[in-house]
Amino acid sequence: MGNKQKLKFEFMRGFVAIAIAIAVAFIFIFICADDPAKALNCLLIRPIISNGALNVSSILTILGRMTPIIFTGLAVCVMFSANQFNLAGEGTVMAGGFVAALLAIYVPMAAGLHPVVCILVGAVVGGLLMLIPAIAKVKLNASEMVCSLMLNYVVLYVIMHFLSNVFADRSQGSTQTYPFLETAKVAKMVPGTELTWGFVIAIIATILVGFFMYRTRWGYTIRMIGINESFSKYSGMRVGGVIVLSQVIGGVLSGMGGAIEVLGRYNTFLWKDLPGYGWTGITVAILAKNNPLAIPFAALFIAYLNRGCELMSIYASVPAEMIDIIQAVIFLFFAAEQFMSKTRQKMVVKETKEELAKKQQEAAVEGGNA
Amino acid sequence: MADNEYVVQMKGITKVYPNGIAANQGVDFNVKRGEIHALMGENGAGKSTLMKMLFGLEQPTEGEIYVNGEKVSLTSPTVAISKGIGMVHQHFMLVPNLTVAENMVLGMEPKHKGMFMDYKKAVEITEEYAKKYNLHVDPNAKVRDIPVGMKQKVEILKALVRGAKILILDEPTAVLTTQETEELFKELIHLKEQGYTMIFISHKLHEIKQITDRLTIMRSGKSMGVYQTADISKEEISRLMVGRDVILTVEKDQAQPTDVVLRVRDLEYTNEWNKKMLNKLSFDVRKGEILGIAGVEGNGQRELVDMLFNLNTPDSGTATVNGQSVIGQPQRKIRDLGVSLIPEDRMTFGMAGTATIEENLMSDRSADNKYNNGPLFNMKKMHEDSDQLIKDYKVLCKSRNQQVGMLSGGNIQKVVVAREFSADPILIIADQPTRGIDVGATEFIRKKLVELSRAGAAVLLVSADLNEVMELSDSLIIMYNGGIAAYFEDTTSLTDAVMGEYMLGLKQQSDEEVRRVQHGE
Amino acid sequence: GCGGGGDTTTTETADTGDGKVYNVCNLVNGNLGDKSFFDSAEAGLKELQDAGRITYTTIEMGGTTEDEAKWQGYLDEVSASGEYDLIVVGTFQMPEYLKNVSEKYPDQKYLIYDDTTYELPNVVNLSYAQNDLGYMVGAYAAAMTTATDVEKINEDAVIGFVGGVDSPVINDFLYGYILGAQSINPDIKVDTRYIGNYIDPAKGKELAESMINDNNCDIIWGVAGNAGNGAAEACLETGKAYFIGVDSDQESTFSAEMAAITLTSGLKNIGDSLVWFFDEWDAGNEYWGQHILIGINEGGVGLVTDKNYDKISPDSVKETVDATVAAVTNGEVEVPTAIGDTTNAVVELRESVRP
Amino acid sequence: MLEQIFSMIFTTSFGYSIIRITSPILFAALAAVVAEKAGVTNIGLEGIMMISALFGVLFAYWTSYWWVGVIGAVVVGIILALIIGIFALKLKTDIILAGIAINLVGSGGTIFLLYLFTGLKGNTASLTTPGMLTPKINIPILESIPVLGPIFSGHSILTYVAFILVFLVWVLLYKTAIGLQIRAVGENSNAADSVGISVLKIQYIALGISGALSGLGGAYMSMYYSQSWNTGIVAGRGFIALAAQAMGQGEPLGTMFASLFFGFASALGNKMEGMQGFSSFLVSAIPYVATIIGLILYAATQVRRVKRVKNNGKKKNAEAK
Ligand SMILES: Nc1ncnc2c1ncn2[C@@H]1O[C@H](COP(=O)(O)OP(=O)(O)OP(=O)(O)O)[C@@H](O)[C@H]1O
Ligand SMILES: Nc1ncnc2c1ncn2[C@@H]1O[C@H](COP(=O)(O)OP(=O)(O)OP(=O)(O)O)[C@@H](O)[C@H]1O
Ligand SMILES: [Mg+2]
Ligand SMILES: [Mg+2]
Repeated sequence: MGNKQKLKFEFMRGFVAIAIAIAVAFIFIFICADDPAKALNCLLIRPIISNGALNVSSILTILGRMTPIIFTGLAVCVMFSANQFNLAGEGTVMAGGFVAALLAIYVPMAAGLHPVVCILVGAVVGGLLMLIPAIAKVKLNASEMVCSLMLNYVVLYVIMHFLSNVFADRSQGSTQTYPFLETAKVAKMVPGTELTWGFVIAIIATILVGFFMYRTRWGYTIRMIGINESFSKYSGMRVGGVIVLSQVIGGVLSGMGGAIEVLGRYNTFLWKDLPGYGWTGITVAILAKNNPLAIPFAALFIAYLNRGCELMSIYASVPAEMIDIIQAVIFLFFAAEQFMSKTRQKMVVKETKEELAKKQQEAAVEGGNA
Repeated sequence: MADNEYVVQMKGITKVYPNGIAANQGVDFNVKRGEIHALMGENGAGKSTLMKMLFGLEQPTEGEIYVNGEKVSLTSPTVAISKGIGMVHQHFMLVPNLTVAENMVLGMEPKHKGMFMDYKKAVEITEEYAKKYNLHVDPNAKVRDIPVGMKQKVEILKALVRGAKILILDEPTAVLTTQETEELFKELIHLKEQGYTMIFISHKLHEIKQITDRLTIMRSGKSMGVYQTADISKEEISRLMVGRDVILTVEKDQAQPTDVVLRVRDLEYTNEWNKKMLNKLSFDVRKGEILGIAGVEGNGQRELVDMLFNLNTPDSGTATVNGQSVIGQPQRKIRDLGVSLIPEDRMTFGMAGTATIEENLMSDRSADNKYNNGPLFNMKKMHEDSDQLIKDYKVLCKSRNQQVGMLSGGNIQKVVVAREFSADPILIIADQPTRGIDVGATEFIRKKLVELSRAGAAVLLVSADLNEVMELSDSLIIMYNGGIAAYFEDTTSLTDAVMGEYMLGLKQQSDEEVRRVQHGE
Repeated sequence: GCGGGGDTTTTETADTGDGKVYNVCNLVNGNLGDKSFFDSAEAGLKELQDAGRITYTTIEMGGTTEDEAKWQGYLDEVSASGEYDLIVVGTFQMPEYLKNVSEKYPDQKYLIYDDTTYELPNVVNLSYAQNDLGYMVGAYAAAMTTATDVEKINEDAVIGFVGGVDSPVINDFLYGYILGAQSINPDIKVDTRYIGNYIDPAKGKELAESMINDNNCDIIWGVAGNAGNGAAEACLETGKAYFIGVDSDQESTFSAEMAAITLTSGLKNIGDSLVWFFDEWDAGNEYWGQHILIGINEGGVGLVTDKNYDKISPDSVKETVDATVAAVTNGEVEVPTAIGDTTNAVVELRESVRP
Repeated sequence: MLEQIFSMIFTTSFGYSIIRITSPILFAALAAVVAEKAGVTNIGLEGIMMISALFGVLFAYWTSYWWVGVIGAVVVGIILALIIGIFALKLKTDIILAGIAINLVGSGGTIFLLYLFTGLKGNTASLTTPGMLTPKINIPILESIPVLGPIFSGHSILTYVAFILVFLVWVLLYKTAIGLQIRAVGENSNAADSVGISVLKIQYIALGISGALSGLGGAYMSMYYSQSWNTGIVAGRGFIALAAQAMGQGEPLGTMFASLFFGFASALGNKMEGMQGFSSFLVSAIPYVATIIGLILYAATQVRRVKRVKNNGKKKNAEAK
C-alpha cells in the first residue's frame, strides 16, 4: 500500500476502534447515566468545546496532564525499542520526583538554576536505578521485566521510609515533606492552570529522543538490537553496553518526568503510592508503536479520554471507575493490528491489481512501439 | 471435471500478501500421479508461496485448487493433511527440545485413557515407519542433538506418518552433503515406486536433472511453462528462470598468494555435550588466495567460523590476523582488523528483518567518522553510499527504505554481501555464501568473491556445495572430526570421488602433507 | 441510574418548614465503600437528603497517586460550575487544593472534614478528636486484656494495634490508644504493626495472627480501612482474641461470626457532624473561616456501648471505661495529638511499649 | 534480635503462615507457567485475580454455595484469559497491552461492576456468610503429628488444591498430548502449525487453563484469605507470580519453590514488623528485595552452571588423554 493509503486505512481503523469502544461505553452509560446524551457529550466534546465555545481551561488541563506521560512514554519507547521489557518506569518516576523534591526543599539555589538542577538530578537518579535491572540482564541474563517489576515496590517502600521517618513535615496531618522553595518550582505556563513549562520540556524531549533514535549511532544501535540482537553483535555493535544505555536513558527520561511533575504540580512531595505514570507510559508507547514522534499524540489521546471521563463523572454522574472499562476497550481495539485486516486486504488487493494492470498496459504499449 | 491423470491441479492462482506483493499471478500448476515434479525459479519467484497454499498455510487471493479431481478449499494444514498432502519445509519445522518420536507424532499423539500421551507407542510408530521407508532415525534423541541429515529424515517421516501421498519437498537438499543427498534420492525413488507423488523444489540443476520427471518453471510470480525434464537442457532451464543466459562456471586466473593474513594454530574446542569439535586445527590463509574448506557438515566448520568471529571461545589455540589475535576479541575489533564475514545463518546474523535496506547496509560502519557529523548521522552520505551499494550489487528493491525482510532470499544475501565486501576487507570469511540462492545471484556473488581475492584480499570459503568449493578455491582443506583430513594446494585436478573419501574419513593425509597448509613459520 | 452513589435526586422534595434546600457536592478523594469516613459522610448527606433538606451529588475522584493529579481539576470544575451551595471535601490530603479554589472562587462555600491545616474565609473545617477516641479504646482494651474471666482473654497484659500506614492520622489513633492503655495499666504492652496500605486484608490477617500467636495479644484494634478487617478474621480464626473496629460500627456491618468477636468500635461520626452542621446553618449559625473540633461531647467520636460491649465486658471494666470517658470529657485528661507533633513522640512511645 | 527472630521462625504458626501466603501466589504462578509454556506472556494475572475474586464472592453469595463461587471464579478467569487471547492472538493487540487492559478493569472496573451488581461500594464484607467461604480441611493422620500437623493440616481446601496442582500441571505439560502440543507451540509455533496443530487453539487452551488457575487464586483471596472482596484485594500478588515463574525457570516444581521462597520472605517480614526499631516500610520491602536477590542469584548460578558443564567436559577430555 502506498503511504497515503496506509495512513487512510490506519485513520479509518482507529476511528472504528474508538467507535466500538464508545458503543461499549454507551451500553454502560445507558445503564448508569440519567442522561446518556449528556454523558456522551461530556466524554467526547466537552473536553474541548463547552457551551459552543472553546473550553480553554479544559484544553490547558489536558495539555498539563500529558506532560508526565509523554516522559514515561518516551522512556518506554526507548527501552522497548531495544527489546527490553523494563517496567520500572513507575519506580523511577517516583524516585526522580522524590530526589528532586529533596533538592527543592533543602538546597537553596538561584531561581533559574534551581529547577534545572533538581530535574537533572532526578533524571540521574532515575538512570542510576535502571542500572540494577539492566546490569542484571546484561551480566546474568536475569529477566529485566520481573526484576524491574519488583524494583518498583522496593523503591516505593524505601521512599516511603525516608518520607515518613526522615523528611516528613510533622506539622502536617498527611505524610508529606516541607514545602519546596519557591525558586525550585517549575513555573506555570498559564497561571492558575495545570499547564507548566514542563510541557515544553516534554515536547523538546520528544524531538530530542526522535533525533536520538533516528539520527544518531546510539539510537540506531538501540533499534538494531531491538530487531535482532545477534545481528547487532555480529555487526560489531557493543550490545551489552547499549542494552544498559537504553534502560538508563529510560530511567533518565522517567526520572525527569517525575521531577517535573512533582515540582510543577505540587508544593510538597506527597506521593504515597506508585504514581501510575509508568504503566500509562507503556500504553502510550504501544499506542505510538514505539515511534517517539507519535508519543505526544498518544499521550494526548489518553489525557483527552481521561478528561472526558472526568467530566462525565462530574456532569452526568457516571461513576469515574467506568473510565477504566472504557479505556480498556479502546486500548484493546485500537492496538489490534489485525482488527479489520479483511478490509485492509481488500484495499491492498485492489491496489496491487490496478498497479499490475497498469504495468501490463505500459508493457503492451512499449511492445507495440518496439 | 475430474481429470484423473492429475493429483494436483492449481488453476489461475493469484496471491497478494498483505504487504502488497503479488507473489503469484494467475499460476497454473499441475502434477501427475506418481511423478516427481520439479518446481524451479529464482529467489522470490513465488515457489514457496504456491506450495504454502497447497499445504493450507496461506490462502489464495484468487484461483482454484483440485486434489484428485475434487475441488478443495485448503484452509489449514489439517485440511491439506487430510487430503493426503505432506510438506517438508526447507527451514526445519521441528521442536528442538522434544524427542524425535515426540516430533513425529505431534498433533496425532497416541493416547491411553483418552488424554495421557503414550510415549512408548510413539517410539514404536517411529521405528515402524523408519524401517518401512528405510529412513533411519533415533526415536529417543532430542531433535536439538541430532545432525541435519537426520532432521531431514524426520521431516519426511513426519509427512509419511500422517498418510501423505503427495509430498512437497521445499529445497530438501540445501543442507545435505552429497552422500546424504544421494541417499535421499534413493529414498525418493523408492517412494515413487510405491506410488507416491512428489513436488521437488531445488536450485540445483543437476539434482533436478537426476530425479525429476517433469518441471514447472516460475519467474516473477508467473509460470513459464511445463517441460519434460529429459527434453530440456540445464542452460535452457537457467535461461527460462532468469530470462537470460547464465554462465555457470566462474572464470578466474591463477592466484598469486603472498603474505599470510589469517594464521590459525592448534585450535581446540569441546562443546557443551562434550563432543570435541575442533582438534588441534592449524592452517594459514594468504593474501590473494581463496582457501576452501570442504567437509561433511558437523565436522567443525561452523565452530571454526564462530571462533574466528568470537561468536564462541576455543579451549586453547590461537588465531591471528596480520599478527593480531582475534580470539575472544570483541567483534568491533575483529572488524577493525579488516575481517568480514558472510554468516551461514543470514536470517539470524546477517540482517535485521524489519529494518530498512540502508540500515542493514550501515550496521558495521554506523560509528565511522565518515557517517557522523559530531553526534548526528550524516544522512546525505549514508543515502549516497547505500544507493551506490544497491546499484553495484544489483539488489532488487523499490528503494533503500524498504524493509530487508520483505526481499527474497537472494536479494537479502546480496545486501549482506554488499555490506561485507564494501568494508575493504583484508580477510573475507564466506560461510555458505550461496546456499539456497538462485543461479543469478549465485553467479554474481561468486564473481565478486574472486574479484576481491584477485584484488588482494584473503578469502576463507566454507561451503557444503562441492562444486562451489572446487570451482572457487585456489587451494582446499577437507575437514574431518575437527581436524584436517587433507590439503590440496591445487584444486584443478581434484574430483568428487577423491574428496568424498577424505570427507567420510576413509582416507587421511599424513601429518607432513597436512602441514603444508602452514606457510612459513 | 447507578450514578456515583448519591443519586442526584433532582425530584422535588418536601420542603421542611422555612429551611432552604441546599445543593451540595460531595467530592470524595478516594472511593466509597471504605466503611470509614467517606461512607460516614455519605450516610450523613443521605440522611439530610431523605429528610428533604438538601440535594447532593457525590463524585468519587479516586484515591491513587495518579488520581491525585486530577483532584484539583475536579475541584476547579465543580467550583466553576456554580451549581452548588456547598462543596464538601475531606481528609488531610485536600487542604492544598482547597486553598487554591477557595481563593479563586471567594463566593463559593466549602466544608472540609478531618483537616485543620488552613483557615480560609469561605471554608469550614470540621475535625475530630481521634486521639480522645484512641484514649478511650486504649483504656477499654487495657482493662479487658487482663479480665481473664472472659472467654479467650489471657492474663498477659498485651494488646494489639493493626494500622494501615505509618502516618500522622493513624498514629493519632495510636497515640491515644497507648496512653489510654497506660492510664489503666502502666506496664501494658502494645504490639503495633502496619499493613503498608489500606487494601490488603490478607496481610492484616497475617500480622494479627502473628501478634496473637507470638505475643499473646488478645485484643486487637484494626485501624486500616478495608485491610483492618483482616485482623478481625485473624481473631476469629485463631479463636484467641477479640477485635475492635474503627470509624463506623463495624459490628453491625460484619457477618454474624465476625460480629461475634468484635467487642466494640471506635466511632468517628462524620455523618452526624455534617447533619449537625446543617442544623446550625439552618438555625442561622454560620462558621465560615472557623475550625470546629468535634469531640465526645458533640457526638463526633465515641465508643459503641451496646451489643457485644454490653454483653461481654465485665462490670468492673465498664466502670473503668466510664470513668475514663468522663475524665476525657470534662477535660481532666488532655490527650496529646500526633498530628502536627514535630517531636514524633508517638514513635518513641510505640517502640517503648512493644512486647 | 536474631534470637527473637529465630524464636519466631521456629514456630509451627510460622510454617503455617508461609504456606498460606504462598498459596494464592502459587496459583497465579502456575497460571503464568502454563501460559508461558505456550509462548504467551500473561501479564494480566493481577487483573484476572481481582475480577474473579469478586465474582467468586458474588456467585457464592447468590447461590450460598462456596463451590459454586469457586466454579464461578474459575469460569470468569477463563473468560477473561480468553478475552486477552482473542485480542492478543487473533486481533494481534500487543499482549502486554492486552494484559494491562485487563489489569485496568481489575483495579477500577471492579468497583464499578460490584456496584452494578450489588449496589455495594468498595467491599463485600456485609455479604459474607460462613457457607460462602471455602472450608478448611484437617487431614486425618497428619493432623495429630506434632510440628507437621499444625503446619500442614487445617488449611483451606484450595491450599491443597494449589499444591496438588503443581503436580497436575507437571503431568499436564509432560505426560499428556495436549501438554506436548502446548510445549511445541511455545517453542516453535511454525512447526506445530505445519503438522496441523491449530496454534491458536492450543494457545487459547493454555490461556484458558491459565485463566482458570488465576481464577482459583482470586477465589482463594476473597473466599478464604480475606473472607470478602475489597478494592485492590490482590495487592500485587499477580505480579509477584510472574517473578516466581521467572525464578522457577517456568517449570512447575521450580516455580513452587520460588513461590515458597516469597512466602517465607513475607512471613519473615510480618514477624519483623512486630519487633523493635524496624521501619514498617523497609520491612514491607523485604519480600521484594528478596525476590530480586533470589532472581539475580539464580541467574548467576545458571551462568556458572553453563561454564561448569563446559569445564567438566574439558576436564574429562584432558583425562581421556
Ligand atoms: N509472508 C509473506 N508476506 C509478504 N511477502 C511475502 C511473504 N512470503 C513471501 N513473500 C514475498 O513473495 C514473493 C515470493 O516469495 P516466495 O517465497 O514464494 O519465493 P520463492 O520462489 O520461494 O523464493 P526462494 O527461492 O527464495 O524461496 C517474494 O517477493 C517474497 O518477498
Ligand atoms: N511475513 C513476511 N513478510 C515479508 N516477507 C516475508 C515474510 N515471510 C517471508 N518473507 C520473505 O519471503 C521470502 C521467501 O520466504 P520463505 O519463507 O518462503 O523462505 P524460503 O522459500 O525458504 O526462502 P529461501 O529459498 O530464500 O531460503 C523470503 O525472502 C522472506 O524474507
Ligand atoms: Mg522459497
Ligand atoms: Mg491478656
